[in-house]
Amino acid sequence: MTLHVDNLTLARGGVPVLTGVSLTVEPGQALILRGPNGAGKTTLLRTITGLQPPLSGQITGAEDQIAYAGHADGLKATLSVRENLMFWAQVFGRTDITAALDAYALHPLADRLAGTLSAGQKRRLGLARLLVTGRPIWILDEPTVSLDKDAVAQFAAAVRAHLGQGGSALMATHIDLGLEADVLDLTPFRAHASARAGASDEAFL
Amino acid sequence: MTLHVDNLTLARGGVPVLTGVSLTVEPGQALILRGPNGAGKTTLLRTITGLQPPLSGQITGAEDQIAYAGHADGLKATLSVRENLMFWAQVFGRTDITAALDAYALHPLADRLAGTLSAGQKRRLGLARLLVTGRPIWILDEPTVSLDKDAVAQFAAAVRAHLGQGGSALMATHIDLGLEADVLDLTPFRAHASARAGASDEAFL
Amino acid sequence: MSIWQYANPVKFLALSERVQPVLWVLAAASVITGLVWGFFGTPDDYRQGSTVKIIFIHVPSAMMAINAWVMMLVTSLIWLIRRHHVSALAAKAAAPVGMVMTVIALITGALWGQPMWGTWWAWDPRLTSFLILFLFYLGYIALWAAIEDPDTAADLTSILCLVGSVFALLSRYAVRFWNQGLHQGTSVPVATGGRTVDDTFFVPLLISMAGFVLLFLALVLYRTGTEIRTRRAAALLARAERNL
Amino acid sequence: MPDLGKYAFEVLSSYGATLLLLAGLLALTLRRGRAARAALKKIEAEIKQDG
Amino acid sequence: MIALLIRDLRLALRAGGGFGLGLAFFLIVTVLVPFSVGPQPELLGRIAAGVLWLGALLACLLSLDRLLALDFEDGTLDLLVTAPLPLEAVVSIKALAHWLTTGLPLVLAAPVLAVLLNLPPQGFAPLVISLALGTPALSVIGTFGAALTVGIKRGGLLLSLLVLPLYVPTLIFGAEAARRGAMGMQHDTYLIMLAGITFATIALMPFASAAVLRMGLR
Amino acid sequence: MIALLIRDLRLALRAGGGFGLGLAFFLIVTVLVPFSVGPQPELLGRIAAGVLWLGALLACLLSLDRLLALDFEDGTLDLLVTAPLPLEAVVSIKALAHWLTTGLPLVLAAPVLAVLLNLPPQGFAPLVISLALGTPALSVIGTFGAALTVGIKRGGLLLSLLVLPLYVPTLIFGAEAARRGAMGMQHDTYLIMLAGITFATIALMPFASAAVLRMGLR
Ligand code: HEM
Ligand SMILES: Nc1ncnc2c1ncn2[C@@H]1O[C@H](COP(=O)(O)OP(=O)(O)OP(=O)(O)O)[C@@H](O)[C@H]1O
Ligand SMILES: Nc1ncnc2c1ncn2[C@@H]1O[C@H](COP(=O)(O)OP(=O)(O)OP(=O)(O)O)[C@@H](O)[C@H]1O
Ligand SMILES: [Mg+2]
Ligand SMILES: [Mg+2]
Repeated sequence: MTLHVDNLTLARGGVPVLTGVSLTVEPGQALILRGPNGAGKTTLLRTITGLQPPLSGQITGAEDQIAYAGHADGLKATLSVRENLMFWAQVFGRTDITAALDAYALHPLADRLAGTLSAGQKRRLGLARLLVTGRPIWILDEPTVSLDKDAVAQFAAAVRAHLGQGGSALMATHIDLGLEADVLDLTPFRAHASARAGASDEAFL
Repeated sequence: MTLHVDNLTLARGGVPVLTGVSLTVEPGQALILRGPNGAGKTTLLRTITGLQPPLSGQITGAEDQIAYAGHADGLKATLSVRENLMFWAQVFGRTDITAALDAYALHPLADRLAGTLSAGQKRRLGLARLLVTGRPIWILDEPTVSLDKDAVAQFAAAVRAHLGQGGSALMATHIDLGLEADVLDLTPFRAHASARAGASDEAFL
Repeated sequence: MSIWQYANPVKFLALSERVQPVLWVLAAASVITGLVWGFFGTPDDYRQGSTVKIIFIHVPSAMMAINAWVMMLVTSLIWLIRRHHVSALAAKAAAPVGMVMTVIALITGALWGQPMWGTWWAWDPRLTSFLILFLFYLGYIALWAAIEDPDTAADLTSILCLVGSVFALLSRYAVRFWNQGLHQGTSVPVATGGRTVDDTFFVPLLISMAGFVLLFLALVLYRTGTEIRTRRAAALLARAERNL
Repeated sequence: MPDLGKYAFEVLSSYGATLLLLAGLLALTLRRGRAARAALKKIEAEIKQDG
Repeated sequence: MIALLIRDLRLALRAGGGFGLGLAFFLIVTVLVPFSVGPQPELLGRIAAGVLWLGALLACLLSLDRLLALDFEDGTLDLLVTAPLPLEAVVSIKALAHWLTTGLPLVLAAPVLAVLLNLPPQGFAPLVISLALGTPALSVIGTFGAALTVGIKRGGLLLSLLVLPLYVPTLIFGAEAARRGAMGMQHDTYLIMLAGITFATIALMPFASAAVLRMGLR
Repeated sequence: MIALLIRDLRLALRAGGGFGLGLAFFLIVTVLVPFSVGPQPELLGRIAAGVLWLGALLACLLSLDRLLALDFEDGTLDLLVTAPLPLEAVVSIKALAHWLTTGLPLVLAAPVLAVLLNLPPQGFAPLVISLALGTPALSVIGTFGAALTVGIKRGGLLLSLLVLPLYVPTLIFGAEAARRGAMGMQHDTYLIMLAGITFATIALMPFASAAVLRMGLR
């Protein structure tokens, strides 16, 4: 599935943040979004995922194809690691979680409650969740926050394997992931204060 | 103020995590803690800050000297950036926040509500809080999470200035901060399963 | 040799394992004797008719409901001061038993109230303070269940038990101020030795009371053992994981 | 069986409810106790195996 | 969907999950009423049916704020929106789980607490029937309220404020049925109305809840 | 300390801060009572004082869960523990802020709502005085409960369960004073008792709350 984003304009809090963003992610391709803090990476990713509507522009190929991992991991502190993964697997109509446990070396932690994991261990679990969705397009917002070197390598391996199977990935990050991937800098798309981009408060300008 | 930590043993969830940790942080010195996910960095920093008691060992020079910044930033979403900083300044008996706003280039955001900041902007505000405490010892847990390159540089500059004024800093991080600092790897101190370190559940073994 | 050596869970387990068989036999024997004697071997009271037989359950369970809380208060204090795990776990183990005793006293009291006072329930001070005691048990058990870390749970529940005891006394006093009641005064004053109950009822009542005490002790010992084993299993498991 | 007169319901249900509650408590206690014993045995055995 | 239901029930039963707390609150409100209005049995008997209905409503209300807010905070809701489940089904399941863990226990406990408040014997059946018919509506309407307030930090009390007016029709028919039953009066019409409300809300509310939830997550 | 008080008040006044929601809840409970027990004025007059006390108590209770939990979640509490303020002072200030934003408005609103419930005229003064004396105790005891449940996700209902029995003495003396006042009976002893409870809790509870908070944050 190819993800096409065409001439997208986004607002946050009523103010246009990015204008005219176009990008394409082919199967097997990874695309990394860069941009300073507040550039609108999170906003763009959430829009592509369908969590908020764009002001204008087209997104095609996203419907029911996307697995999203944002700043929050969607884990329940009182369920064990295994139960958390199992739940998400079932939601996506699957039952096998061993591959996900393997990929992030979670076997020793499988029966721990998610609430008792360290920051990095939680994050590993959050990333493992992607593997049980079976979705081809991964949308990742700063995936490697709190991860140590080994875990970053596990993550890179998981992404590579995913790309190898015809999946694709779109991610925002500030640090180097050790992945061979295309990079898109969002700075040129930042909206100017005067831009009339169709934000909902423009009627008042 | 010199921070001395002597032969500290720590537990998390009743299980010893680190044993025999000793370290010293002199005024003007920065010390970086390293260790894989789950090594016990967060636990160590919280213990030194006084948020949880150690199993054994001594901590001297910490009393009322420490400014702590953990995974959570202690910000109120419905207060503006300025109000947030002002509150913490007053709690520590100070009133001037311009230096803090300067250091992290927060002036343009000063009247925004903290809840409407992006992840990295929030983090900058959280770090700016350290500057209004006037405390000499900074204890930082993964301070640069979600920061972009510019902000990391601002952070490094703030730390350098702090050290230059006789302050000190102890921080845990997985990435390179571009700071000239000593590094302590926690891996050798990791507790073995059989260790009898005085953990409270040892009575049951 | 001080008794504190039994504060070590392993030593405690060994001791309680030895004591328990005797205790269970005694408890069963006296509960059964007391209740069977009370049920089959006592005449009807001339005023209360056969309902007097309820006394053999009602009074011992009411007594144990209060005593269990007192025991939890003492063990909580020991935990807070000397930090002996067995003490905290004993308090945890006793709470559900105390709650069941409270429920039994409430139910038998209600069933007794219907023929005697013409109502299942009245907002009499004694009854009311018992209901409040039930609420304290509920809250205490819920707090134990809600906190992940066992030591923190022990600390917080201990303080709840202390503060709760003060407020329970206060409520008892307040409730008495609020409503004079129907319930009869105590008829087995241990201190003075005088009593208003006939001997035919008194002996089986005493046996039944002793039975409830023994049953409580046996249950608490057994349940404390269970708690200790659970903690031990968790401790071993946590360490085993660390090895991997 | 003694003759309980018109209060048979009250007396019998008092005894009945009490026995039921005590039996319930006992059963729960024993079940949890057994489970804890078994779990502990298993873990101890596993740990011995691992050395 | 079954997975979601099972997970919700399991979470409710876990430590801190809140199962039984609605029940406890119901009990406590019932117990406090005599303290506040005084212990006269005759007075208590007159207000018993109403107090129990009000207590059940408040207990439902208070457990609403964990219905969606927890899932929102830890990001689960974002992920569920992108999962291959219709959002209408998600909110229905959540309402069902809420009813199973809160409403049903209340229905079962009501007769016991009615004894404490001296409810006349003929009032027991109407009370239980009206609660059994009415509490599902409370859960479904409550889910709508929870969806409305999902992005708001500690929206608990705001949630109460929004939901309470929506609860009024259910409360009126339910409490009136129970009260008339307790006084030995005819009350079938009220029960039928109550059933009507319940079925209508179960059929329609999930669409409103899902729509509101989609907007709130933006 | 002043800074903390001002911040708490300011937060309460901000959007979603919860100021006025306690009041709204109080209002709504009062309004729902006639729906549930039926509209007879004589009956309402008899239970008015009690209902208002119970409503005030519930409104206080429901606002407790935001007292410390919000500060815990965003890490503020960790930072306050390391700040140069004794924790006892912090919890006292928090209780004071809670009273100012919840208890005080309730006291002021009570006479208005009493009209709705047909409270006899001589009952107004005792009601207001008893609420003014009693609500501070509710805030202070509530802070203890909030400290106990601070680490527990959505401890809201558990908090109610723990706090309600602790509220019983305050409720009994307060409601009894108001009720006797409404019936034109002597009620000074009750007010004195109530004042005693309030002063004792204000003096002692902060120590228990601070101790519990330290343990909970570990
Ligand atoms: C739900 C209702 C009731 C409750 C919660 C209740 C509670 C209690 C309590 C707490 C005691 C005190 C035991 C002690 O101090 O050692 C007690 C004793 C007693 N109750 Fe009740 N009671 C209830 C109903 C009744 C009724 C209806 C009767 C009979 C008319 C009754 C008769 C007695 C007697 C004879 C004693 C023994 C007094 C003594 O020997 O100390 N109770 N009950
Ligand atoms: N709720 C909000 N209301 C108003 N403005 C907001 C809101 N959330 C974010 N913004 C603003 O929108 C812009 C884009 O934010 P976004 O979170 O997308 O940035 P980002 O690129 O993800 O930054 P970071 O690298 O810091 O995570 C920022 O300038 C931010 O301040
Ligand atoms: N609440 C808890 N109960 C039991 N064990 C815990 C708890 N919190 C953390 N742990 C365990 O304690 C160990 C140390 O955790 P800590 O958070 O200190 O690690 P860390 O070095 O900060 O890791 P990270 O780099 O991932 O943040 C980990 O193995 C973790 O799984
Ligand atoms: Mg972002
Ligand atoms: Mg950490």
